[in-house]
Amino acid sequence: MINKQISDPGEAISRIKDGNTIAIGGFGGAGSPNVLIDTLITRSDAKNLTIVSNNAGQNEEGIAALLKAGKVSKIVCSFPRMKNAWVFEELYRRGKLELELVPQGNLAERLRARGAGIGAFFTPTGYGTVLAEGKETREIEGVHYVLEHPIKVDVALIKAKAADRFGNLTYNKTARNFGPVMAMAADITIVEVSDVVAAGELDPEAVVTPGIYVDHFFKV
Amino acid sequence: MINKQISDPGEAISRIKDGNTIAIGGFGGAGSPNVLIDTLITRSDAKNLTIVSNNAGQNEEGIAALLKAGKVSKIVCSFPRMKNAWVFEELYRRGKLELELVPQGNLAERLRARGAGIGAFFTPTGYGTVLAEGKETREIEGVHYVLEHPIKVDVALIKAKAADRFGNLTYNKTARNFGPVMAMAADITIVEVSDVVAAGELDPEAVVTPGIYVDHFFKV
Amino acid sequence: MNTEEKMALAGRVAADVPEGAYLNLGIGLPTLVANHLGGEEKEVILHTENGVLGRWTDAPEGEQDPDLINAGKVPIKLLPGAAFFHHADSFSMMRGGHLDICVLGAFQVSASGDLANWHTGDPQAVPAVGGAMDLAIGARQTFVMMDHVDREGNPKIVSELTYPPTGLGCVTRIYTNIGTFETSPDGSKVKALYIAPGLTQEQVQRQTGVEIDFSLNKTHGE
Amino acid sequence: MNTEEKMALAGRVAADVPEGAYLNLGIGLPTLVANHLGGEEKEVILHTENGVLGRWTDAPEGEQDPDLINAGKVPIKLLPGAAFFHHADSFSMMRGGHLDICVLGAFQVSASGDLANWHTGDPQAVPAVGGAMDLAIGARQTFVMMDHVDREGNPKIVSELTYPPTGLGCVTRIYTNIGTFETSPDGSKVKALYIAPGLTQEQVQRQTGVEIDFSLNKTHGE
Repeated sequence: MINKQISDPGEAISRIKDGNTIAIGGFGGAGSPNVLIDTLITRSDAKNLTIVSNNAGQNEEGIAALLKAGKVSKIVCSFPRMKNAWVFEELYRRGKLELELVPQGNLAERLRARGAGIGAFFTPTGYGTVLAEGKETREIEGVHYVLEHPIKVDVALIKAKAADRFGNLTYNKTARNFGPVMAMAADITIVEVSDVVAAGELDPEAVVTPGIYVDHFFKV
Repeated sequence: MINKQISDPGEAISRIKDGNTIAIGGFGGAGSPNVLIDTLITRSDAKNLTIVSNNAGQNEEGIAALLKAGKVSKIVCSFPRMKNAWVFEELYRRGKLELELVPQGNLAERLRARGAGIGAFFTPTGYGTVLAEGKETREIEGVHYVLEHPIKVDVALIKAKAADRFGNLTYNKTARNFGPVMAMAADITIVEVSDVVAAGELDPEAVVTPGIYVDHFFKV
Repeated sequence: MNTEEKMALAGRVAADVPEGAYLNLGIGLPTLVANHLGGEEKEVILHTENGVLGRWTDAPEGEQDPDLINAGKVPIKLLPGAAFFHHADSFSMMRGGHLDICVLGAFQVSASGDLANWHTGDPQAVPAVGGAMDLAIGARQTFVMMDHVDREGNPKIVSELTYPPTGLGCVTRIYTNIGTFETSPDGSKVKALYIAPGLTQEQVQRQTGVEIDFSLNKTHGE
Repeated sequence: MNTEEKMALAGRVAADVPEGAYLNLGIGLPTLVANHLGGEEKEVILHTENGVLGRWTDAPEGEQDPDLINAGKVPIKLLPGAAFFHHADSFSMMRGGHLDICVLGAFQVSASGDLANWHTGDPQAVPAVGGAMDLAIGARQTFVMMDHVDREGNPKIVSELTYPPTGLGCVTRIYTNIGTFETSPDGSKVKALYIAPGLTQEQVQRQTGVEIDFSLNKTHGE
């Protein structure tokens, strides 16, 4: 019988290796998988990680704590500058953390492209800006586009509302944000959920992430 | 007050002009907007249409009836050859109907690209086949891709299950198929629905097509 | 601008948003526009890039849910008829040209509609772009709301940006504390649609980095 | 193949599908594999390109819903735990390499895994491709199920396709009425994994258009 539920996130987190790229869900605090991040900090020896996320954490919580733990060498991010993002700011200013700044829509679309098997795509976002410097451009029917490539993700850490044993997921309101595209993009997707329900309790019309994109989930 | 419900589809259908590209939902019979197709046949003078759809109709129903009515000069389609698709077959063999055959996934992705503002994308599907002849190709990280472009759609005709006055839609099972991407791709989207519900009755978590993609709907 | 001026500015923008419009309000000044939308009389649908389309207000104390926020991370309370979606779907709405209007703040706007609003160019600054570049080029119309001049009194409507651009040729209309202006594709000038009462054309021109065409202005002197 | 041979072939394919696999069964012969999957003992998740992931059976008379069909347009009945999605999402699953296995019929397969299954090349034929090209290149493994030879007795495992290709280098394994074979990236040969009882290597080789490496075959002569 298929059952993707795990009781201990530590074992799943141990699949993260040195140099891996880890996508971490969340927009601000909404959808941030804080238990998974804490497990990565306390129970993994993996170093030299690349993090893909919309923000870079605040205070010393979530991604900020992960940065502070010294496990991260690069962050691919749209909005690292937030109130109380001092951990990021200090590492960045000291040159201890590489930043690849990506417009938010390109970040989402590059993750989706990875999950959808698209080799590259022409996007209008960022054309003519420093964030497109050095990138291939093309004019198509009078519009200027930049060629963007998928983001290869080894492991996604995301937060959802409910899961059944097949790993089908629903989310809670705006905590959905990057979860579905990160689950698509990753080779291994680990999910923290609030509720575990029996097979059939999730309406097939309302499943947001089908279980094919989920490897392990656990109840927090 | 916003209310996208119309009582008579004829007026909405009259927005279709000569030479327009019309995307028509459905996979086989599931999701086929038969009332809208019939309205197009009986109440529109538009000619020289290009139809975008997965199939080309069977017997003399749906798209087959539209083809028979002589309004269509081209069809962009993945699977026109079906049981009792004689209307299509005869027009095609007589050279009266141009066919652009598109792999089903490229058809869906090209519609999505149009809706999502993507200028073009590299897909592995079709590489090395006659359906990619003359198209730009590129090898990216060891995989061969074909460059595919969006399909510009003037009007989408689709079928959904329920709508609220803002045009938020849910679908019924596999009748969902191409509806959401056609709604995204079209300048004008017209929907036939089984149920009209009050604002707030559709769970915001389970809306599949947000109203921004819908112009007019009516209850059949 | 003082609070009263900001509210007047937000009211002018809101008055130009038609019923049924799909509208994204950027963080900062543009969020004030929400207070001036028509409610039941003139329904407008809001979009926020973190995945909601619908109508909402700020969530009152006691009804705040950390999982229900807008792009400025402010808790909101939905009115009936909303929809949630993920980030790729949300930005498809923008980039695909489905939003009627987005309203953004700006450091500078050029007469041809180039926008600078994400980075001052200061190499010491910690950069952050968010959804600004997607919004700028995505909506059918991009409105800018800003002070007419910067803190040093320099014009913010310019012939060429000196700050790094967010998007090129994307701004259609500029709302400032002293007027409303349309950009022009050729970048030769901006067209005044409204001038604040009590100001002369010369006073407005002096604070503006490009030539102003006043021929469309129906408000001044009426 | 007669019905019994078809069922035996479907059973051999099904036996090679592990528990938990995500599986797409093409129309025609491959649909028979569904009857041989393990049920509760060995759960396998089916995918159909028209937007369902889950477990199902053909819908019994009286429980058929025209809005709930598989890619072959056959009404199905779902078991608990399914999900619906639209066509772009469905083909993302394929093209993105998320399906473990797809099983397709074929006119021809080359030793390097090139597949021909959508068009005979007859200029009079009405063409139709459906999802074949997406499936062929999308799944992690593409299995082919077919007669070992065509109606005229010509080999269908060939060194070079003579029919128009569906996809290049995509087939990993070929199941025929007389054996199971692995393709090789360099296209020099196929490797036999199974030979039907009672057949000699020479008999199998004679019906095959490329050299067969029998060194992996554990079944013949046991």
